[in-house]
Amino acid sequence: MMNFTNLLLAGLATGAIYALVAIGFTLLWQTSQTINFAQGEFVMVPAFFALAALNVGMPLPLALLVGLGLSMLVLGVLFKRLLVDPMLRHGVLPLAICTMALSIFLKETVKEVYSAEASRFPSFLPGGNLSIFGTTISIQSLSIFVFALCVVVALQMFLMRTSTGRQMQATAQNPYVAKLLGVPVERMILYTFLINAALVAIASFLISPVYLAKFSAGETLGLAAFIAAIVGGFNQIRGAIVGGLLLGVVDNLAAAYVSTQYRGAVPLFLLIAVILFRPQGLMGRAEERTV
Amino acid sequence: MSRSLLLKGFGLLIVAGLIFIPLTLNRYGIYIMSLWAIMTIAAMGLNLTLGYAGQVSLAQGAFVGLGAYTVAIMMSAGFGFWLPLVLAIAITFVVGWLLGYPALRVQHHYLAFVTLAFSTLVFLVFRNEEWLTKGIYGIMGFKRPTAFGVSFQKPIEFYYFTLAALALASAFVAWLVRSPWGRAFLALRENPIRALSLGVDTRRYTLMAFAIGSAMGGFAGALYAPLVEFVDPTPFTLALSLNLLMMVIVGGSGFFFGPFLGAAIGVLLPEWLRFAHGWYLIIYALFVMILLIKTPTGILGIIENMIAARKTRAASAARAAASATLDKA
Amino acid sequence: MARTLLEVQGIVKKFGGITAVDGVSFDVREGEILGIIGPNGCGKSTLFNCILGQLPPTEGKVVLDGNDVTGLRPSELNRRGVSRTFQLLQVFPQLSVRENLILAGQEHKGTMVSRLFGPRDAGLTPDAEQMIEFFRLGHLADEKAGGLSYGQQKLLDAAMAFMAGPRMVLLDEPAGGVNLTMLGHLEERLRAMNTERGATFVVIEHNMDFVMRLCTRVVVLAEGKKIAEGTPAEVRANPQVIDAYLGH
Amino acid sequence: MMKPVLSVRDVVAGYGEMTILNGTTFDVMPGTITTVIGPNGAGKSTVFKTIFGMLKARQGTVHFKDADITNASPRKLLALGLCYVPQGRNIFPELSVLHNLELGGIAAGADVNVPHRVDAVLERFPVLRRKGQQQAGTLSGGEQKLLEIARSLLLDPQLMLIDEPSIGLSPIMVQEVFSILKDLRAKGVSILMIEQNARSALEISDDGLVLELGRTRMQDRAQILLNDPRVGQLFLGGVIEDTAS
Repeated sequence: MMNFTNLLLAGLATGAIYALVAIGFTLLWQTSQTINFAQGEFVMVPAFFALAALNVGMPLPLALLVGLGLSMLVLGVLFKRLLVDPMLRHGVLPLAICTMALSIFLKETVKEVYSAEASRFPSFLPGGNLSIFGTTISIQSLSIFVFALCVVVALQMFLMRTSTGRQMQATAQNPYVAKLLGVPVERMILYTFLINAALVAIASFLISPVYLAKFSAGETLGLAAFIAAIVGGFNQIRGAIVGGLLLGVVDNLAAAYVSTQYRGAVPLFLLIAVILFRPQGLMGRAEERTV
Repeated sequence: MSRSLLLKGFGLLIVAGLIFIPLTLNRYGIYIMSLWAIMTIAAMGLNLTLGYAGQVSLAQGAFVGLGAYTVAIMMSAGFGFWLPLVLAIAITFVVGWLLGYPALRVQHHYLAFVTLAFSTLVFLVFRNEEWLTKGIYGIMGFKRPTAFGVSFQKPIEFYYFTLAALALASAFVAWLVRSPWGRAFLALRENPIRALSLGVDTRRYTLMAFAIGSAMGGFAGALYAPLVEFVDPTPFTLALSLNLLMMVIVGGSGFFFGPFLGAAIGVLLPEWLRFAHGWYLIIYALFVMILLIKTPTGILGIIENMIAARKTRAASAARAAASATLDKA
Repeated sequence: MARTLLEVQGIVKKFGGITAVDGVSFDVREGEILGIIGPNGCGKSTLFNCILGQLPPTEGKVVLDGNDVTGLRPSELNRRGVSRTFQLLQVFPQLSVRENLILAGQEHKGTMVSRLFGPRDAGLTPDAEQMIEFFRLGHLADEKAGGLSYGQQKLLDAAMAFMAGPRMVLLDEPAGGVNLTMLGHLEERLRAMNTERGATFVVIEHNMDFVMRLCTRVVVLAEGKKIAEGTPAEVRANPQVIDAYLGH
Repeated sequence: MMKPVLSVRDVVAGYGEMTILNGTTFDVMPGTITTVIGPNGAGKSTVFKTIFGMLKARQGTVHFKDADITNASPRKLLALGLCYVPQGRNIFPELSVLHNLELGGIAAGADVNVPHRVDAVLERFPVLRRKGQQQAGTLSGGEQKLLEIARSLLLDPQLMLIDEPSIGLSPIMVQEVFSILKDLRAKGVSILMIEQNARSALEISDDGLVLELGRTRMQDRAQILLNDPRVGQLFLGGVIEDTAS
């Protein structure tokens, strides 16, 4: 039972990180039809920005801020300007392929420039264990979960409660009408790229202390983000949250109760089942059919 | 007239190059050329599914793996080469057919993700079903085939064998895309609703597009196993599927010669960049990105666009002239 | 009186809460040109889509030659001899005019396997040439359809619908966007199709002059319901019809 | 003679290779409802898109009051006092009714108190106030149209372009929409409307405009057009021969 509680908690912690990544993934899809195959690498890279800052002697909080800033510049602005903008009008597929090439580029660049070895990454959250009612609980898992949840809530608040947030939603839901109303659609799209970059940076700083920072760390994360986004419903932020948490829990439980060899298959079956039987996702609304 | 003659000459030159240049290469160079031929076959299959019939698949690498494992397992069991080859094609044909069913329900990115999941699942089976695949240790100890009394043991011999296979596969695809099926595939890609209204049974053609494309992947895999003489799961991760997709798009999806070019970029270019050591993949990825930004419809696509633009300009000039006379009348 | 070819019986189509087609019935008789007219958004195209299996009707039946064909897939219906064109142009721009026509006929020849191993043109080049000549597209036979003018593409679109020798053809706004010269040509060719080859048509059209000249009988829809049926002259004089067009 | 609030002169516009407007010219007088009628493909919606800067005018000019607004951005036009309610459903289904309304005030200058304006608009549309917190996607079709109209009023426009407001609405809702338009006119807002439902639209209009093949074929008092047999004929097909220049 104790084991189960911790498994669940660890699952929720990973799931919350998946959710962050998946939300970014959906945002990009909604506002600019970008299927970002490099999303996993986007999570891997910010940790190395921060490590580089640490290596020149900055304190951790500052290094994390630098990492965040660099991510928003490189994975946000530059990604949009250099890759997405020129490719967008040519359809979804060439852009998707381009992000695949980008994922190779990021992975190999980190490997060559930094190291092929896994690096330890300091956590900015408390660690250790806590004993409540005779159950030992991992504080690390708990704090990751809570922190990630706070980020998600803050994002939701931003999107729902601020005028800019609502303009972004309007842009995602109907860019044509948004433009008619005078919403600066282009700037809103840039904001979504910045938010995505911030989300992956936060995810990076949360997950790297657990699994170490390594050039290849993005491979599984990217896949997890796709699956979370699709399982939850490709067009919905809420869906990405539910999908991420569900996937994290399923993933962790599968690791414990399914043979280790096939634990990776469980999320894939989940994905296939959802696509075939509920393609709009668990939280999604069916798209109206037009002929 | 002279232009088609020029094209023929150019084609002959390339074929001659493919035949004679490897004679000057070392063992590794010949291996790379053989790999190119094999990857071209696999990419041609994907080009059929994606480029001609418009069905996105991220699973072509898995079919190459299925083909390779079928041949490796059976050859290790002493079955020679030909029966395993036929079986590899048959198995990938059937599995490809089955993978086509999701395409009847979902399209575009959803279909991409289903095939992506399938690809990863197949990889897990390769890695985990040790009783059959020997898991991460891989299968070895099978020999390159002998055909018609000729042995294909030496690298250069096996290269010619793969080249012949490529010629066969090319002839098959050329014939197929010019057949009524090719027309139906194109109709399926361009406008499935209109195709249906013209009596095209889009379901069957979708399934066939997957089955045939996958079988070509299986064929490529069946050649890959004896080329490397060792089969383990590592080459058949999702990365291979993505690479094959990249080859098709970069070369020019829906163009007959697209896969040849795409595979040349995907297989040969990284090798030429070996001098850059660890940086070669970085340069390669950059190259692909820049290429796609410059030519989003692939290399052959851009050539066709140039020709089409010239024609449009001519047509528009003609129309302007015609409308001027209309106004006078 | 001519035999009834197609019976449309009480078709209803609802989208969510909206009833797009509300119990429409009519017959199509062999050899006639039936026009379907009505103001924008009156459900004409939805009705077509229901008849042709593109959309499942909520209620009602479609009977072809005495057989219930409601909800058959469009490809199956097409192979039983019901052909159509769409409101928006639907030719295959990358194929040549001839190839478009061959495509339109090939699925009616033999089986899938026999087509694969048969001749590349499925033996349809003579038919295609004949159709090209009939629609006077001769000089364009080898041009890519995408390079044709809009009116020429409309002609090709119509020619494709006739390629397989259908028993009846449903034309959805054949005249839409076609200039007057080309329109006269199209009308004349369609009429010839009808008189020379006995083809049966159903035509949805906004251009009322075109309908009135071409059609032998007209069905008028408004707000998803049939409000009138008769000869063009009868319909034209019907105050309800004039009212429907100008609103109330 | 009063000066027109909107004047469109010789506008040529289209999509890609296709030219839809071939020199469209007309005026809208202040404080009137002007209805644009014409057969399918006449270019009615295209005119609106071109006026509102969603489509580039290749030639010609558009003036609003004294300003040249040819190819101005929607943001600028909104600030000047123009608004546009396009055809179909144009709300943001996942946002609440109130938030949808607020988005109508995006182009507002610093001097406009948006919450105050929202309140004022809600005063006119009690239905929307009642359902303010609901997701806009849950409203009925008619309520969604009302929401769109309400949203377009947020910046106190002087000229409203409204495209086919009656499409897909029940007759009673159409009456309601039309009475809102009449009400707006009484408050001095000029309205330029496209309507298939030509008779009812002309009945509430001051002026009418007949477009055909991207050109203005007739422009006259609505009453005159209503009684003109050629208008009836136009809707039953064909070209108006005697007005063709």
